Amino acid sequence: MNDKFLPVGVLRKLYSDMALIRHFEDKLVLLAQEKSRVVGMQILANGQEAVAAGVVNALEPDDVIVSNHRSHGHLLAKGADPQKLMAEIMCKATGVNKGKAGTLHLAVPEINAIMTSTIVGASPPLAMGAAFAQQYLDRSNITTVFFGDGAAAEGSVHEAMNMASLWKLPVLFVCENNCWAGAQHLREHSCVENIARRADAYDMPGTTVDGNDVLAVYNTASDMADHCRKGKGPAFLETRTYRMRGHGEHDPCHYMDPAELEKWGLLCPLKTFRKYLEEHQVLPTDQINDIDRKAALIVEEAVIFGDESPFPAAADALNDLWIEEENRH
Amino acid sequence: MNDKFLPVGVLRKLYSDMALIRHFEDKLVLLAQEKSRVVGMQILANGQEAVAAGVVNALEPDDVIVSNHRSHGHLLAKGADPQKLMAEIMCKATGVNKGKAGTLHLAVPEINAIMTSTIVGASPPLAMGAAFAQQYLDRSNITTVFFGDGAAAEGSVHEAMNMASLWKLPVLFVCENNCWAGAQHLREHSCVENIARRADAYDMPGTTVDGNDVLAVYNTASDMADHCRKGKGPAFLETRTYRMRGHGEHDPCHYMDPAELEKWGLLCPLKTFRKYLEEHQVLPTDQINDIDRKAALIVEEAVIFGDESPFPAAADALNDLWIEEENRH
Amino acid sequence: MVMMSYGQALQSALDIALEKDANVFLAGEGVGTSIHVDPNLPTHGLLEKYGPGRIKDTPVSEAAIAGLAVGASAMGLRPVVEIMFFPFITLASDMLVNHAAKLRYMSGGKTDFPLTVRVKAGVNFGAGSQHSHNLEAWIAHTPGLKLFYPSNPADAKGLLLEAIFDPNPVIFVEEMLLYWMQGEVAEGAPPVSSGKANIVRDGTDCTIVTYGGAVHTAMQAAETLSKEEISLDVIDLRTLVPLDENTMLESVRKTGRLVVLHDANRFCGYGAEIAATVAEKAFSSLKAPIMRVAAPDIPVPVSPPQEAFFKPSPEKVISAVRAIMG
Amino acid sequence: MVMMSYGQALQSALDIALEKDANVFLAGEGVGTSIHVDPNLPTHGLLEKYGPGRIKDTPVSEAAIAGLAVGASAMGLRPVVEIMFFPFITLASDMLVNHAAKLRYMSGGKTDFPLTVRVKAGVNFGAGSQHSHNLEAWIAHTPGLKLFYPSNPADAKGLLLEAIFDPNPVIFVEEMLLYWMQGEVAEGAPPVSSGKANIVRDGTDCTIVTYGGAVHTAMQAAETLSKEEISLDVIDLRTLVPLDENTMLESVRKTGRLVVLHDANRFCGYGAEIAATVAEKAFSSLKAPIMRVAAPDIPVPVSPPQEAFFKPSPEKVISAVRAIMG
Ligand SMILES: Cc1ncc(C[n+]2csc(CCOP(=O)(O)OP(=O)(O)O)c2C)c(N)n1
Ligand SMILES: Cc1ncc(C[n+]2csc(CCOP(=O)(O)OP(=O)(O)O)c2C)c(N)n1
Ligand SMILES: [Mg+2]
Ligand SMILES: [Mg+2]
Repeated sequence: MNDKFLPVGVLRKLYSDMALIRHFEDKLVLLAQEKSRVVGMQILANGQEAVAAGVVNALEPDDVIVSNHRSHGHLLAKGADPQKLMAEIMCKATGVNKGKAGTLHLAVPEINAIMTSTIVGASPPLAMGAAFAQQYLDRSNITTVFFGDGAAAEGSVHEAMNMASLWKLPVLFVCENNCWAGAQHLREHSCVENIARRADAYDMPGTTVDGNDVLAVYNTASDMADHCRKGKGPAFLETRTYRMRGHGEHDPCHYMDPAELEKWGLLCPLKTFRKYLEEHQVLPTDQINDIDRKAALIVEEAVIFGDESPFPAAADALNDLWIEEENRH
Repeated sequence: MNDKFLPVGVLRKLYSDMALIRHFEDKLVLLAQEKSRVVGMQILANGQEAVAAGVVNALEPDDVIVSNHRSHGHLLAKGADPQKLMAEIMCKATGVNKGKAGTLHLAVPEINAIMTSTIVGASPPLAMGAAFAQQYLDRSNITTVFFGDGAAAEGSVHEAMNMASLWKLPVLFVCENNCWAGAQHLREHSCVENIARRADAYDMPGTTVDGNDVLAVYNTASDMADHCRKGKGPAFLETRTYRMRGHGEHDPCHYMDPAELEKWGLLCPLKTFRKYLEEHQVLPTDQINDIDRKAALIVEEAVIFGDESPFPAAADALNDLWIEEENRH
Repeated sequence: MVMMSYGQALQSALDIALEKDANVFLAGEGVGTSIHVDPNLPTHGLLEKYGPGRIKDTPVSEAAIAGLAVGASAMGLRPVVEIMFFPFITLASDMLVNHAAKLRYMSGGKTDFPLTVRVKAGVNFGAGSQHSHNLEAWIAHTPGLKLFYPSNPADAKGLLLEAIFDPNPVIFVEEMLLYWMQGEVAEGAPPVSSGKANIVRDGTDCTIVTYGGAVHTAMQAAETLSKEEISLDVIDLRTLVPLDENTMLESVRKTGRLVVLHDANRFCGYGAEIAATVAEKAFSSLKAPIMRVAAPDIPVPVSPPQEAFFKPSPEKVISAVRAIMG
Repeated sequence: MVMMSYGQALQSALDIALEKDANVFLAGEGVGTSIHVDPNLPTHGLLEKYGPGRIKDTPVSEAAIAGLAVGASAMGLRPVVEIMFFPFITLASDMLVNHAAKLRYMSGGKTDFPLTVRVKAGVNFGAGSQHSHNLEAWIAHTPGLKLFYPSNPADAKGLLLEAIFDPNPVIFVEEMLLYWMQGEVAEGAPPVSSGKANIVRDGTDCTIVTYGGAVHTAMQAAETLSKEEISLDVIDLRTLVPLDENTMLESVRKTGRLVVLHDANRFCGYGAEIAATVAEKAFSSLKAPIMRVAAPDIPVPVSPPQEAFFKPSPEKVISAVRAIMG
């Protein structure tokens, strides 16, 4: 796995992020079962933690990410405050977006997670626009966008890839291929098994990696981020992984093949990485357990913060649409 | 050129179609210079005649075509009545569409040219839908769609290609790469030089042929039509050609490189094919001249028919939106 | 007559149409296999009955789904496609507006497009404005598209059959919150004509013109006001295109007052058309200003108090009526 | 003051904005190199002056063009993108409606989108309904988007500058037929405030509310009617969102009569909102039914007699006024 000999600090950070994401979302699984505890569909990334952690840790803090409906992991890895994130998922006034985003549209510009769209396929053109600004302003940053295998069928993704390649924009396209788009299996919605096959059609490098292997994700994402950062244009990273729960927490998964689920269950990215850390004596078991405990604690505190926070006032619904003070010319 | 030894009848038909298209559109060049003789932009395919003739002659009469804003050639090759076509271009009541289509939206269902859209990129999804019907109804026909290199940047084209490939629909995608999308050269609007490179991304066969060589177009289109007809799914044919006039007749072509234009002028598909027919003694020169004369005559008659036809009544504008008599269940 | 839910009524209409006409097929994201198992959902069970040749799960490609409908209908099929939620209709809007609506006209009547697009509407799911955004006014402003929007199980069934067998393109809006609403529905295929509004409550003091889920808001308001001896004439338009002008105008001529109600945003909403039509054609009967009760001009919020604030309530209808009862 | 055309006024606004703020850039199909050479076209000559880094010719990808604007504006740039013709806005509508309009709101005010989308409108080019289709009512019905629609060179310049430096997303409609219209325009950057209608003719008998190219239709009608001693108050709204309700209501309170005029289709058009607002807020001043003069509810035809039939004429305005002058 770690053939590039990454420093322990990086490995620890990768595991910590994955642990936090898993604990955070496992908690949401429980909260979603209670009426009125969280608002709206809970769309979780159980099984996909290595993608969020691996890609985001390969980025600079000033790099931008644009996410989609399955965003909690991306945002936590990028450094979003778990308390304000949880409060937002509960639609509370103390949430990152004052309760106006909810779980699906989280925007955390303070950590350069400038936009999240739940319109499938919309994130890539948004990211392309952000990357255009980076190039225009001569910044050395890149924009990374997360989208699914399902999203790859939306025309907007292709328009964005063509424009990004044509103008050599610093966009890292990350397709989280988790084998599902809602209740449609990859083979039912895509004419190709590996979405990275599309990269060549836009004259950009494209690679498919094991999305459950956080080091493979991290290393490839690092190389690709470097490519983008050097002004060589966009790159396309497909991460093969699996959606271990339903599309959302309201989904009974009746259409999923238990054997396939079981197969991927054995490939759990956290278990695999923990085993690696232990076997290679990167981290002793008790330190790993500490990381897990700490993650659990952070999540508990986030839930308390969220629970204790008030909902926004009803009439505040009228605010935030327009910027009132105008920047006069 | 003719390494497949096509019958003389086919070769004659190919030349006749090309001659008719050239004469028809050369006449439109002149008409467009006169005020009020034809209506709207005249978007012509001078230099691209081999694509229309080569592809359409590779089809069965019951095969369907869906065309775009540069459609006259496709429709003439498919067998549209030149008089009614010219009358329609003049927006006359006797036109194929009662003067409601004009030059840009010609629909001639009697020859299975069911739709034309001037929304760039819209024809491929429409064609995909028509091909779905052919598959659904278990017909042995295919649908061929014409679109440009510019159109290849529209997301709808990609959505259509994915769906067509996924469902193995009988669509022949014909990308007429004429090096231009309006005033933007291919290299300014596309990140790849050959659009056929996209075919693999949708797991369908794709080939780029010399679009000025009518036999190359015809032969490849025949093979691909065969592929589609046999239920093997869609295919992608890119024809490299050149737009020898402006985007439309109102375009002074100030942005075009005279050297590039001259280079392609030498490759005129009609001249090349005429030379072939003469050199290989397929048709004696006087027969070829006869074909040209006949084409000129047909066009003259079409113009007279159009000129003598009345405009539709103003209030007839209110008709044809809805089908009134309802097919009750 | 049998009792069934709005969702089952839709399902029954789809079932009848599929049974009756081999040219009817369904397509959309999850219309075959869904992430939901609720038997009240319109497409539940149809894949099992009709198979994947006629019930087509599609990729996530709204433009292609609409293009499929336009292209297949031009060839004589009767596609019934689904665009999952109303805001996603933006992605299909070129196909619907520039093609489904216009191509017959521009062909001089030669090519027909007997397609139906089912789309789900609704506020109050906590899903936010990328899932909840009522755009019926967009469709209504597009000549060439019909627009049906049933408020109860009987109409849901009748109008969906009407839509599918209408030779013109129809956008069919389903009110998600009503999927579980029970009501009496005729067996077989009871035709409900398009362009025929339903007077769901007879009254004399003020007319309420509304449609879809808001009909129930109006009925609650009417119930409350009846206790104060204010009697409302409540009109459920059922089809927004074509609009039954006569029923509406007759009612206003009788009551002299009009409140228009819908869940969509107020500014340039469908209610503006109703008000404008009445202000022209029944002006002399009007005794008071025409009021509109609609959502404020903001995106649909996600948080529960703000979502509730957004949605027009019976109370807001009551205030509007009281304001013009003078 | 200098005389210039509407197109040159737009060009001058773009030039000033590009000069003044390095974060302003232009993008669209042919905004740099165009198939036209007419100096009256808004983007003429700007590529030569500002270079391809700031004047971006794009692929034919309307969703990506709009996405470029949304994404780049979120990063602090001020994109001015062009969607060539109004019906093509359908292809950009997801980006504009579900993103430009909503993302600031949903971010709780954290992310801003100071973008401008220029779009060309116009009937009478013989290009047909896939090129000509006035959809301003769609935009106006989308909370979060401003909508400007100037009728003359001075407003064209002032409002385009206003749009570009507005911190909110603005859809800016250009009336193509007016590109060659001459008028006096202030030098420099004269601000024209949004939300401030223009009373282009003062009258006492009937109010005409209109905007864009139709302002000139109204003025012709007013000229003719003045010979019969009927005096029209003609209001050019200039910005449709925000709407200057007061100017309009004051006029109707003065005249007691209202005719709304626009080139878009009548049903659910922007005019319905004007009529509905007046029917609520100036009801007691109204002496006659509110009339709307608009295009019939069909796609824009191509053939000359039918296109002329489609477009609202001064004669139709005159008939409407006469009908309510009683
Ligand atoms: C434009 C659009 N169409 C449909 C949907 C409904 N929808 C939400 S998620 C989803 C599946 C997306 O699959 P994928 O892109 O693979 O992401 P995943 O859910 O697997 O993470 C669909 C169809 C949507 N939100 N937006
Ligand atoms: C959706 C859309 N965007 C823009 C246009 C304007 N337009 C008409 S033709 C054209 C260029 C198309 O280029 P291509 O597809 O290569 O076809 P060609 O004109 O070269 O035959 C453009 C941009 C349009 N008609 N539709
Ligand atoms: Mg997926
Ligand atoms: Mg081209």
